[in-house]
Amino acid sequence: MAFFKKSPWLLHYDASSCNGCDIEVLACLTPIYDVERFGIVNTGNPKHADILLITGAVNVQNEEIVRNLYGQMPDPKVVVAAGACAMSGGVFQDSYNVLGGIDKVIPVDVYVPGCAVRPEAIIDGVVQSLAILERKAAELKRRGGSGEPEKPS
Amino acid sequence: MGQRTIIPFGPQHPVLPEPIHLDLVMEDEKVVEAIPSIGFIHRGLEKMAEKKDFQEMAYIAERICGICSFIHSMGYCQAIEALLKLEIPKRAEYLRVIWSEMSRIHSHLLWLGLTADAFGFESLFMHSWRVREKLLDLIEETSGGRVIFGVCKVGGVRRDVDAETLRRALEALAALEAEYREIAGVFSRDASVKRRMTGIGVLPKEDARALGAVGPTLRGSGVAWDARRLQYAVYGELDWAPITEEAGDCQARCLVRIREIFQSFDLIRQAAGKISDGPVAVKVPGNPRGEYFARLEQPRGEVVYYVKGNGTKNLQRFRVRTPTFANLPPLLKILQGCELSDVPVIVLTIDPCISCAER
Amino acid sequence: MMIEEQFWETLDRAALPARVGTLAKEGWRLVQICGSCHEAFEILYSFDKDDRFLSLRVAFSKDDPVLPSITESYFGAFSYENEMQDLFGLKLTGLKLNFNGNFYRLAKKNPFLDTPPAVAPAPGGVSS
Amino acid sequence: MPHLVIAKLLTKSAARKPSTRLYPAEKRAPPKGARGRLVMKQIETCVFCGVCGKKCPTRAIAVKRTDKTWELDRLKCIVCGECVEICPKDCLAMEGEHATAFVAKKIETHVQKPKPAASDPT
Repeated sequence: MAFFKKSPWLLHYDASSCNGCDIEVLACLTPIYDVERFGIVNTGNPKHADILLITGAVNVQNEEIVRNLYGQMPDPKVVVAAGACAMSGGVFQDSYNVLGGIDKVIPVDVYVPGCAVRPEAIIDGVVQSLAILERKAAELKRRGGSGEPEKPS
Repeated sequence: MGQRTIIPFGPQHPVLPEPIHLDLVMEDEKVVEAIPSIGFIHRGLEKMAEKKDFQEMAYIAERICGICSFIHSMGYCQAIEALLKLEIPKRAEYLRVIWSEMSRIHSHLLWLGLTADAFGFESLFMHSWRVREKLLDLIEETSGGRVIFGVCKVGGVRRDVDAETLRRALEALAALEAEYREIAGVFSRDASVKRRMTGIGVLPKEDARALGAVGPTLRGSGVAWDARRLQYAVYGELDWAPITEEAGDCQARCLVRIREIFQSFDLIRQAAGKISDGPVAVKVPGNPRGEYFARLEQPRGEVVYYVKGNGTKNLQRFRVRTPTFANLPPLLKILQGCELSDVPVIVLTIDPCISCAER
Repeated sequence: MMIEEQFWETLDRAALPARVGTLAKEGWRLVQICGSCHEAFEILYSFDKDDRFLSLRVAFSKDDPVLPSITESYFGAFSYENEMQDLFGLKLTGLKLNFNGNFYRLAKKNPFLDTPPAVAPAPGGVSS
Repeated sequence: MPHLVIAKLLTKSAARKPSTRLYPAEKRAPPKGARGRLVMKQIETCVFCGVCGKKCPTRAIAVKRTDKTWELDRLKCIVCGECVEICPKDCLAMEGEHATAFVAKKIETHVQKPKPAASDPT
């Protein structure tokens, strides 16, 4: 496994998930899986975060918050959608109150399948997102970006 | 009288694994009133019963919540089985009890960890979750899933556990219990834990009853109500009694859960000793007709499933009253008069499960 | 398999607060409130005392979606009643903690009001 | 001493080797019967009855009889295993290994090759 140039910080948000994926995300932080050995830190502040890990199918009330969190994160940033609900709405896709998938609200870079996702799968997803993060960082550098959040047009 | 300020708490907050929003009306450091606003996880799954096949609904019922997943599907299936007057095999009933007790241990261990995290005892958090992972391995070995078991269906269970696996699981559980005993000792005896929980967030017995508290929140206030007393599945054949504590504070609610984990270990052993051979599922005859309230005991308290069928494959109405929904009014009562710095611990001691509450 | 014996009572909505008040005095615990709406509104109130499970059934027409609140006797009922207000468009009178239809913010107003297979919402709907 | 209750636990765990599973480096074999991912085991025997698609709670499976294709939308699959149980020809299987993360959305398509018509002597 390649070394990362940076220690990516991660922000987890539960957007109308059933908790199954959320406790697996938490399990990643605890001794058995321990993502901190990759330098990954779970932060509560979107302005500190590089990776946004979202679970759940997003409902109307959560939509704005997801947008807010995404908007507050500095560039480069990566979005990981974990679990069937976050990818497509899962079992709740037919429900009246569910938008069905994070990519209906913000652009998603990595999809992690499973219901509920296994911690191993989350680690896989985060590792994949790191490559994307580095590519985005290089792209940003080339364009001479400052890492400031993009202004909404 | 000091000046009043409103502090918004949540939905995205480091101490909250799930989004809930509370408006805390403060007078200096004291909380005068707490007003919840929920709906962040409302998925409207009760309505889905009108569109989905009643057998398929078991999967959706299981995903009401990922922590108490198994008992949700079990409760839904029991409600439908009562409408169909379906007698399910004894072995399936025993397996359901074993799995639901496993899920109770896993949920309580999860809670112990989160609470330790809320009062800043990081190493205790890590130890609780380390032990919990071993239980999850057992759950995966017996049911095939880590948190979403996916084994319960209308008419029984979807897979059998062979004698060898069951024997190994019991051995592993015994080892687990020894490890858990050490952690439980820290929670019940450590001075810093006591300081954060004793006398904090007191819910008197009368209030607990009047506000409709359920589960450890109710039993921590000295009321011996446990829905397992209704003797659903095979709880009538096992030897156990509801666990209560008198104090009604955070410590009492914590102790109830600590002792319930030991009780669950014992119940699994009893059930595994009494289990008999046989089939694990029966064929489902026809469609449900009539109405019924099924009541079960979740890790968080009593859960009520109301099903109403009209003889078609879709239910007319499916309603779940989850324990957290019933525990919200008591929570608001406990929060009144507490200090702002105690809010996270108090919120956690009712073991809020927001995705349950909002469905 | 144990099938629990459950008791039912049907009553008029005007008689509800008084009956619930008596139950509260007798020490019954409020278990749940369940609304449903098909041809008419049907609200079920369930109580529990000494392992006895009692449900009150209150039914009334869809044209008159008004219901007296029971928060006077059981304060804990506010969450159920606010939920019904949002999901069914009911109007609760005398509700002690009233979110005025903002308990849930939903994609669709009063989603439980229309019954399948009727897909189209009733013209006019229910005003907030 | 109530302050040192955790001391025993900490000394023990300091003496023990770390309980961390070094995931990408060391992979744990999933237990027998674990539900990790749904795979099409043998498309050759599939009769395209479509029962799997009908039973799927999330409609993740699409079966096209005319094109002889079987499609799985992994974005929707909730790995319940209902389709594996129902399949009359035992074409589907549930593997213990979890499905890995992916970057681009795609639908997994399996096409049955047309059978050689003349070569069958029976």
